[in-house]
Amino acid sequence: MNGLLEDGIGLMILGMGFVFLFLVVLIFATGYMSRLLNHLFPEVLVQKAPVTTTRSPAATGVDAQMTAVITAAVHQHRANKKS
Amino acid sequence: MNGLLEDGIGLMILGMGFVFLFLVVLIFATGYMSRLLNHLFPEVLVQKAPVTTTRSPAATGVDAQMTAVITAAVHQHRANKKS
Amino acid sequence: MNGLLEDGIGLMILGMGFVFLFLVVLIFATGYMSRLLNHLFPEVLVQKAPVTTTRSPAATGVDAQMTAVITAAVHQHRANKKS
Amino acid sequence: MENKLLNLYHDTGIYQLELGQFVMICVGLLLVYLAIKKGFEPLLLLPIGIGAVLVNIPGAGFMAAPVYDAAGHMTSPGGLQYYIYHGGIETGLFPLMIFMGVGAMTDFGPMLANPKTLLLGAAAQFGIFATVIGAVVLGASGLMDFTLADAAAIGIIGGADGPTAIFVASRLAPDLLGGIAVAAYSYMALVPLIQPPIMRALTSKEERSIKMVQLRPVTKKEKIIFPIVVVILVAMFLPSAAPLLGMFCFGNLMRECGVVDRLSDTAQNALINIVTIFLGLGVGSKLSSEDFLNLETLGILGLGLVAFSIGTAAGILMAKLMNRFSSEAINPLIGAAGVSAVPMAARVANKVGLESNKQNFLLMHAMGPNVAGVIGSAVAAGVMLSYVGG
Amino acid sequence: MENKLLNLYHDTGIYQLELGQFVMICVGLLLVYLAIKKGFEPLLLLPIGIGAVLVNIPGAGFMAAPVYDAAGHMTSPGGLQYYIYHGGIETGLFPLMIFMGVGAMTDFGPMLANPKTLLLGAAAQFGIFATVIGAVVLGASGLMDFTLADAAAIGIIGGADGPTAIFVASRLAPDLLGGIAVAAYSYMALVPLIQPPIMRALTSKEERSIKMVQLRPVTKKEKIIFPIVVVILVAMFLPSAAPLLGMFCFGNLMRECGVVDRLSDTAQNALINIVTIFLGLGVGSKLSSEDFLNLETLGILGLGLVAFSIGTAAGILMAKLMNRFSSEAINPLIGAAGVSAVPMAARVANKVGLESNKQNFLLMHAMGPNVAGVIGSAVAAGVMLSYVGG
Amino acid sequence: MENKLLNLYHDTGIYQLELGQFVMICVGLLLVYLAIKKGFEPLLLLPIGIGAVLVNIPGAGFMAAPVYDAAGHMTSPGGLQYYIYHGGIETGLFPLMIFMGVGAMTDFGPMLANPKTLLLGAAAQFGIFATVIGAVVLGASGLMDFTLADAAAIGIIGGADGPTAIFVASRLAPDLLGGIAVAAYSYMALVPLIQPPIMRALTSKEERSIKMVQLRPVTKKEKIIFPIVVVILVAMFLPSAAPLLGMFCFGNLMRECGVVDRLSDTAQNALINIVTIFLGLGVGSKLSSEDFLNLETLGILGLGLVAFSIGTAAGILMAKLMNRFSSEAINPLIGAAGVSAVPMAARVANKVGLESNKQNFLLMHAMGPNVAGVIGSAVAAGVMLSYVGG
Ligand code: NA
Ligand code: NA
Ligand code: NA
Repeated sequence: MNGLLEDGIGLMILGMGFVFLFLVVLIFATGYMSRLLNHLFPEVLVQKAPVTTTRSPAATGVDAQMTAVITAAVHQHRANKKS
Repeated sequence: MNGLLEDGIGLMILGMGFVFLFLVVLIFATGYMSRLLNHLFPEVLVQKAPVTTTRSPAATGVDAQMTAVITAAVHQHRANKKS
Repeated sequence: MNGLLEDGIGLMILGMGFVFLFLVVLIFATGYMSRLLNHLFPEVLVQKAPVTTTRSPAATGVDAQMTAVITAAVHQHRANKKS
Repeated sequence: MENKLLNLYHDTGIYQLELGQFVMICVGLLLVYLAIKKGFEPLLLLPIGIGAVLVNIPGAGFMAAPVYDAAGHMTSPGGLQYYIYHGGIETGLFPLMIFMGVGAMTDFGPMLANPKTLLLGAAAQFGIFATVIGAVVLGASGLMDFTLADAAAIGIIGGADGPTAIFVASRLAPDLLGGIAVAAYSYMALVPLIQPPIMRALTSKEERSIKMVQLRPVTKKEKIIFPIVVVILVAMFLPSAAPLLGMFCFGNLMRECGVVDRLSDTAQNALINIVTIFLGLGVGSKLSSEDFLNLETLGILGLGLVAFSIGTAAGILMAKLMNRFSSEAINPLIGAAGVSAVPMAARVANKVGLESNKQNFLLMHAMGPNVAGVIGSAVAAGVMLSYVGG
Repeated sequence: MENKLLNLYHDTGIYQLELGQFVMICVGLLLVYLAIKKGFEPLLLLPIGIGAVLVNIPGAGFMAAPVYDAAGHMTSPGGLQYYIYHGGIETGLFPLMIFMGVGAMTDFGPMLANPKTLLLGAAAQFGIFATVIGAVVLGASGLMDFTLADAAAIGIIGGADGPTAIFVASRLAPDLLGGIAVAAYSYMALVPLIQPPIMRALTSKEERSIKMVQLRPVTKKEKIIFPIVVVILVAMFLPSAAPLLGMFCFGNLMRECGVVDRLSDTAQNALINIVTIFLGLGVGSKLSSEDFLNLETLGILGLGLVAFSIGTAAGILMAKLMNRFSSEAINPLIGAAGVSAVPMAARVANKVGLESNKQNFLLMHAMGPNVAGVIGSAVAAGVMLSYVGG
Repeated sequence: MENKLLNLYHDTGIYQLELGQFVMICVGLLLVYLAIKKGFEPLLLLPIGIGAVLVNIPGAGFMAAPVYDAAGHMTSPGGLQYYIYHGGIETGLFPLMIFMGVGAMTDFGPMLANPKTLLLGAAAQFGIFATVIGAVVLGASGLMDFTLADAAAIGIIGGADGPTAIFVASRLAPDLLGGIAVAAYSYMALVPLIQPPIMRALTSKEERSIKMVQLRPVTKKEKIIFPIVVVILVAMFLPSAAPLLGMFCFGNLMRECGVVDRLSDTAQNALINIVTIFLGLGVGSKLSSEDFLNLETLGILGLGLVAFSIGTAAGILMAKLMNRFSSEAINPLIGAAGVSAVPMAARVANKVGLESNKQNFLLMHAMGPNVAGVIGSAVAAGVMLSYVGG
């Protein structure tokens, strides 16, 4: 029974230790990676999150097809509104 | 051989009996459920069949995005038509 | 060892022979099929590649719904442009 | 070298093809033709037809079982249809997944607005059990080699519901699965030809012109609770129908509950489409010449037609009977929709109704018995599995 | 004939239903209610609830094992949930596929902009290990029958990450899988109720009002390299976490690399939806009365709640500790998001923050520790699998 | 406790990693780099690369076989790639499903408009068989350890068709599967580099400027009947090619028949994407150091390049030969598209053609031999499976 408790405490110490160790290493690795990348390729910034991945290709297709048409319609709308 | 025929007739009687029994019970259960629900929540009516479930989320996303734009365009269209 | 080489050469001869045989037969079969079909049903031509298959039904549904609306908007747009 | 050439020749279909295989390839191509050109339930009959062609190519090994050595390592892989059939059809997984998808596509609204129409869905199942008697008579007379299990599986064709028929046949009569599935889907496609004459014969023009009161609106809550009620009743009265109706109601609950739209959407699209492709290929694998080219298949096709016709008639007659006792008139044509064959049978009822009265739209009224018929034949399937298998 | 009728009666649920099954069906319906009406993680709890109902229908055979004769032919097919559980959950395939899909839906941008928040994701895992001690104490005291493996599996509830919990439980304590999965998803749904009081108790109004500096933009290249870095670190330091984190990073790489959008799209939609349906049904199959209706389940539910609370507190306290040593101030509320429960916990941090300062939007800042928590609990899972299983 | 710590250390990759595994992880990362940065067939090479990384993490158990006790209960679950490889690749299921999806994406219109181009697709398969001789010579000379089956599997790289190569290799030389798949996809990605010099060397500027007559329109009926004709010819002449070509034609029929668009759509999207993810991970599992880090892999890579080059040359020379006998001139550049590598090789033909004549668009003309090459290599695969396996 005491063995069980001991094992549990061992698991806690090892576990939290390892979690912290791993994530601290990851902090340094990530930071180093970012500095390295931003040093090597200074200007390439992500302008926007890649929204498109969550859309199906089909829907995107529709989007592409219609954008021109709708843009025209909206411009028209605005133009009329102003006048 | 006669055993087979007997079994078949038994299956028919039991089968049709059970089908009717089950569906009659279901009629009462359904009727009771509906009365109970409409008594407890009197006004909540489904205005329209849930058309959206048959659309993919992606397509719906497109829909949502475009509705405002298109509504504007259509209003515009109608306004122009009248004038 | 020599058996292996022999087998390889056998495979090459048989293989290329069979590939040519099969595709030559296919040329004749295809040609015959086309002539037969175009003779039996002379006018039915594919006007356009079946683009729709690559779209999801959902997207197509959106398309159908919107086409009328957008067509109207575009006609309107053009009409206004001319005037 | 000449040896190898001879081997290659011995491997060709020309050398190996047996007459039975040739006939079955033609049957497969006929199904493909009916699917494409005649629009016979193409989603199933096209894969079934191709599956029948592929399984009958001699030496192609589409149904070959994998071979393992003593240590359990695979020495020869199995064929595609072997894995599909044993993994998805023999286990019952594919029909159940299809049924879940069908549940997610089913709207019980019209039925909930008029629950009495469940009786029509019950009556139309008479086609199933009358056919069982027919098959049993053929078996008892020694004309054909049908056991009670075979008879039950053949009867289910009258349920006019593909996945239910495949599920029952895979459990009670796997050897007849090919014929039963082909008959079930073919007759479902033939509903517009089979039903109207029966409908006209059993009803007067006045009856066909009966206008029904407009359906009341059904609340979202009713639609959500209904599949749960069905599952509870199944659990209490007929657990053997629980696999079919449980998955059906699960699908329907995903559809109606409104909080898992992405799951419902997948159940209705990607998942059901994937399973349909494989289900068709797997069913087609049972269209081998040994299983299909015999007198029994003729019996199945004949009895299946009888089952449909009796089911249609029983639904109509039940509607006429109900008119004797009920104040709200029911157009007996919608009784024919009780066989299921969703939504074809409901459309046929609508069309025949319009012939008598151009303003009488029966479609929504017929959807009630139509979906009730799905429940009805699943219940009948449960009884059969319990009675025959237990 | 009477015999058969009696058989049919003996097959009904009314005759066979045991009290335990009845209670578990009610538990299943309760989960369905919570999913639909209360919005408790419906994507999982709805299928789990239905799965619990189905598996407890007596005689329906949803968990029946298939029977084969001596020649290897199936004489009786298995039940749907048998195939799902043994094919997808016992093997670990389904949780890993879900984890791949979650990876494809995760944006590490906010975390990469401020990697220090990884520490918050580490601290919040203290809930896991504190709970292990709790379970071990209950086990050592003889109050409940928990082994070290059970304790580890229960602790992982505090990871607030469904697939990780299911993966660990399926490996360390399959009998407790039902209770653990239900607890994990329920508490994730209850995050908006569980966390705020703890957050308010451990922070002052000034601390809750801390404005954080805007996150720097993160380049596409960083986002692409990051999952590869994680995989390499996992390979070097903790291979037992490689299944979970490997699939997670694979999904994330598909998302970010920009050249396999169609795969990423499928991993995020069709595939994860299909697997979610089956995962739910499979987890539900472990909600049998023998496995669930006992004192241990109460222990799991209680300890799970403790795990969440301690994890929340540890995250907050770590944030306060970091403020002592760091120049850039951290709002301690975002520490609570370190438990994962993506994205609910981050939203809660945002909401509680807005109570103190209407202009203080913490959402993006909280997303950092939030996704760090996913990595943290996967690492914790790896340690447990290595320590307990090895 | 120290014991456990030591265990944990012994579990780490740092402790366990062997040089071969390290090298293979680097190879996997190289494939990922080529996929993302260089656009080398990313849909396959990205999952293959990640699969190679994961399978070489020591102690992660991605290829671990499941362990069962005497009663058949699982005592230790298998790894993800174990299930994928043995379930989907060893059985041949995944390549066949991919081939069905490719069939559903293929338009045979340009080939039907000019069936003579099938000859170009035949000629280009010479690369396959010439390579077989090369491999056999290396084997017979004792330089490398290639059997006839190995040689055949290596030759199929010249077919420039991924699923065909994987299908053949999984049946004839599973140990070489990793190298063969990597070579096949890499060289398909390198088509724009490999082919143009050969194309320029074997043709004059006049030949490259040849304008071809516009393709006649092809009717829908022809497109529907064509896959059926192919299946019938395969059934008659080469049943061993029926799995590949049967599924390919089934997919194409779903595409063209117009009545099962929802199945065709799923075959082209959700299904092929799901299978592609798993196929890649499964192929990657064969990139272990034992299977990959040896002289044979160098042989495979070298011979694969030879196969591509000879196939390209054979296609071009056949086109020049046909110009001797035919009245309608053929631009020899489209002969190079006969290797398949759809649609890359056709685009390369178009591009090289434009260099000589800015107004000469060869793309549609090159699509004919391009898809003919798919049929050609499937036929070649069938001959090999029959000759070597039979
Ligand atoms: Na029915
Ligand atoms: Na976590
Ligand atoms: Na080729």
